[in-house]
Amino acid sequence: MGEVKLFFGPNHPGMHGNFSVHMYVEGDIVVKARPMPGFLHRGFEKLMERRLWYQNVALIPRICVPEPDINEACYAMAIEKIARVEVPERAQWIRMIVLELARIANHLWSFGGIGGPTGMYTSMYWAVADRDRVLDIFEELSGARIYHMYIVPGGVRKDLPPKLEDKIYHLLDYLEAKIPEYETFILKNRILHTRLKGIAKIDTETCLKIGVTGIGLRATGVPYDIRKVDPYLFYDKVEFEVPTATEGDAYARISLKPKEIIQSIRIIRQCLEKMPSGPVNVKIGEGSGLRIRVPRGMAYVHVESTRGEYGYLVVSDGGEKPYRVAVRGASYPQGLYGVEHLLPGTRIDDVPIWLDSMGVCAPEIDR
Amino acid sequence: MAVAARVAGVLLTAFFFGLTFEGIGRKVTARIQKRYGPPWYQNFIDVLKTLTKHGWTHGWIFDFGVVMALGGVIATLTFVPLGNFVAFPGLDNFFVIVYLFTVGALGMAMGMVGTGNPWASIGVARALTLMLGYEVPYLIVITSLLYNFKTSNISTIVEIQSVNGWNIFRFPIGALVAFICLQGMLGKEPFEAPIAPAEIASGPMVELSAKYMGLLMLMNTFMEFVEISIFVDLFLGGGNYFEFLLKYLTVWIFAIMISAVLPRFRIEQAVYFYWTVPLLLAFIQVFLVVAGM
Amino acid sequence: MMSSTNNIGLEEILSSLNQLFEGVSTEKVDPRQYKIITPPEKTIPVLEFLKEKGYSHLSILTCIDWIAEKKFELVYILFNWGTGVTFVVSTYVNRDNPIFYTVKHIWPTAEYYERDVHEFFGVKFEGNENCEKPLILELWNDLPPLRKDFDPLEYSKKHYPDREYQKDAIHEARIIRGDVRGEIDG
Amino acid sequence: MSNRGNVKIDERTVWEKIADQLRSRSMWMLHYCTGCGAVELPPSMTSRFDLERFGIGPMATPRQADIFLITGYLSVKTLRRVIYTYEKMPDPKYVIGFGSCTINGGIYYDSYATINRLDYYIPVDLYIAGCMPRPEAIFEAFTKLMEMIRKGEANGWKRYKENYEWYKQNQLRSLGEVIIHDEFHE
Repeated sequence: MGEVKLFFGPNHPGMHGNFSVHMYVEGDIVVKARPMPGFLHRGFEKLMERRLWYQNVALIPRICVPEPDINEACYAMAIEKIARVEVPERAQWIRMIVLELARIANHLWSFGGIGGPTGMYTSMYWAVADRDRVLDIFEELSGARIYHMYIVPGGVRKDLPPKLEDKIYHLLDYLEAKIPEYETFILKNRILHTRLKGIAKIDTETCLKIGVTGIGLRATGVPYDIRKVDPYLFYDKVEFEVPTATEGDAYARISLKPKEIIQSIRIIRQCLEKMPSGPVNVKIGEGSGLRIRVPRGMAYVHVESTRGEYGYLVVSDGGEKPYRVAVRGASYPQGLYGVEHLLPGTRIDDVPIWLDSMGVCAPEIDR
Repeated sequence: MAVAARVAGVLLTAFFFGLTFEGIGRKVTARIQKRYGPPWYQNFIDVLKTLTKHGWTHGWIFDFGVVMALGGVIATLTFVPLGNFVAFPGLDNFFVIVYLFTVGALGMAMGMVGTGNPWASIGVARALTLMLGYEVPYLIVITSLLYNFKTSNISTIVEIQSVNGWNIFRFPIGALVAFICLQGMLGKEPFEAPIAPAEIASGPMVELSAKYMGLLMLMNTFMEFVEISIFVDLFLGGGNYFEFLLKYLTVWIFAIMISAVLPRFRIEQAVYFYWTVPLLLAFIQVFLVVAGM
Repeated sequence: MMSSTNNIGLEEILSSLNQLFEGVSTEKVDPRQYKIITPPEKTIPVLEFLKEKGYSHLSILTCIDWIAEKKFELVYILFNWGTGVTFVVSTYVNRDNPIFYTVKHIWPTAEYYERDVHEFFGVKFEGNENCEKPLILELWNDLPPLRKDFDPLEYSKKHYPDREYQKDAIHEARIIRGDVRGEIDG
Repeated sequence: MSNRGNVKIDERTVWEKIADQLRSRSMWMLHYCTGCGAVELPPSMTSRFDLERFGIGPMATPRQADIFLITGYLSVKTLRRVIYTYEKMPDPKYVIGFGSCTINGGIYYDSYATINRLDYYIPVDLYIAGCMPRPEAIFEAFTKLMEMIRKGEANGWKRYKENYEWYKQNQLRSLGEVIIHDEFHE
């Protein structure tokens, strides 16, 4: 039996987003794989150089579609770092709430989404519907379901609407009751164990060597979380744990997601309690209105996204527009290098599970 | 004349109730997934719509394969007794049905491989592998049943059950094995590997367009009808026409409900599963039958 | 976090950088972020040195086009999982003939970052044989797009025709905002 | 090409009218996420909004699909695949342009990698405005498309046949080459 060429994507139900993997298959085993990014390339880094500092806030959430808020946070924090501006305390707490809600939404999506590649569609239907409850909070907060553009340089766009806190508490209670249900339904399924355990295994050394971060790294037993190692916002003022697993396989990665949701719920509760009242934004740079100037400088800011380290390098030449913005997509290492070198040896059946559990997110690779 | 009417009756039943029950099945899945679901007649629209579209052929092997698949399954269907409603009385022999049934399956395999799409070939290979998996325990159980009644005529077994009670109570182990095999025949989770959309882009169907898709959907409906009918006849006592349909619906919804909450096995896991637990149970059933218990 | 012997203090690293490598300058961005500017020939030894000292995570490798100075600035961002300190290592290469050396042997993922940089800036990396293969763009036949002298709007107008509107909505919006004087019809 | 006699594009026989009724009630959409608008499709398909009520469901391959959703911006690299996929779909086929980016480029009007106007390359039956369209807007669009199919107004696939050369010429103008060349296609 010779090698067969197979396309996995871009038009393939097992593929999340518009991404393609070219596989050479022998029997059922992938012997060679080539990533094929670029289908979602829009040239963000170029477009951002052409827009004002504040105009970019509308542009950047679109870099990472499932979890847009991290873009806004990175961008805003990088500008604040260059301009050396202290953001009001309340704004920082609100940012943390938004980021953690986004984490919950994305984890729910991908945790339930494991039903897609494994054929347990019901879990996907339930989880995505529950994710909508988080989006409802976002809608009330910012007016949009997906792209919120809520975190802006200098703080957040406006204060929390009245009574939103109660709704967030209500949502957290609901989710806290719901997560064990999902865990029973998904993680305790014996057939799912046979599908996920031992699949897409990766060890700590490889992770560190090629730069896999986030859940992929934590599932190999190292508690590396940027929120702990290099705390941004007020992550050093709240208590939370970094859940880890030791197996480093698809099951370990999936099983960390509900645990992280529980931790996020804990963080949001603390934020809501500790949040002082006060202003939520502050003026940045010189200039009037939205047409500001940011002093010359360069800063790199990274946050912990659901897939790992997500970073922005912002360079300013003192003008009205950014001089250069570079984005570090969290799934860059596993999506390109990982697909080429770690995917071979996997069976065709497990390729969608590999891609799904590694968290390969096409838009942030392509930018 | 009466034979023709009866054949038409069987085919129309399979067409109408097969598609209706599939629609109801979709509704049940939807309710499990906490949503409303499509109307019960959705599958009729789907099939008829595909017939109105302008599709492509992939060469005469493909055309012939599709026709052979549908024809083979229709031929099989005419021999299947719907409870006490039989198109060809006396000819509804289990072995005839099994034999004819392979014509449809082979036709499908031939047509789909004829498309030349590698995903389709993988799907067909998986379907045939899965068949190897479930046929072994299934045939062992059914053979033990036939041995017990000393007949391979399904109608006779249905009649015996109306006196002696349903086989599901007399041979519970065998019924369990047959039901697990039925889940594989229907291609429902956890034995969905042959068409797994996320893995092999719906496998055998990948190159089917328009009319061919419609014909294959019909063929699939008829195949399901044959498979479940045999189960109902052999284990649930057949009954008259309406009892038969009611039992049919029960089995179908039960299968749907199981499939809605399970993920799928990998193909070799599925075969391994069939050759361990159900096969062992099948042998226990054979032992019990031979020992006369 | 993880206890490691090569996790020496930040001050020590910064001072030994200045001692070991000539021409290296450091700049503090904030307490946990430092920028290190190196001459091109020292960059790879500096990166290797920092990797040994625990700065083993290459966050991103990217490039900045300083068109006025006719230089490309290559930026390597290193992160230490132990201390949480980021080093932004940068070096300048000539813009007319941009060639640099690969760091593929230090960080395997750099292969793809380098392909990225080559595609968008045209910087060649010696030792990376895949460097010139297209990665994200397909059939690209213009200047590397992230260079400052490339105008995306012009390219877009030339290649991708826009919808023609009867009304100049942007002009009207400007009138409404008060940027220009004029009449709005309808 | 245009001298096809007097057959009007929206004339239908009785059979076609019946067929259109069926087509409007069973629309299978292609499972191809071409852009970011696709992120709102799972919410509209799953338990909260439930698209399957209307007989709309995802289909794995273009051979079985009726609707092609262009979910948002299209990079040229994707456009090549989109044209290829569109031509693989059996007639009658419908295209919905999702979001502002397909109408006039939207926020990416000056991007060198994305097209500005979708109906220049393939015929579009319906556009949904917004970035990104909410599930409610998606439902509105599908209801509208159903109505259009019933009335025989969704004729994009006929227009593509009638004006095939015009479309091809436009595709070549922007893409240079529609056929894909890469390592894998050799």
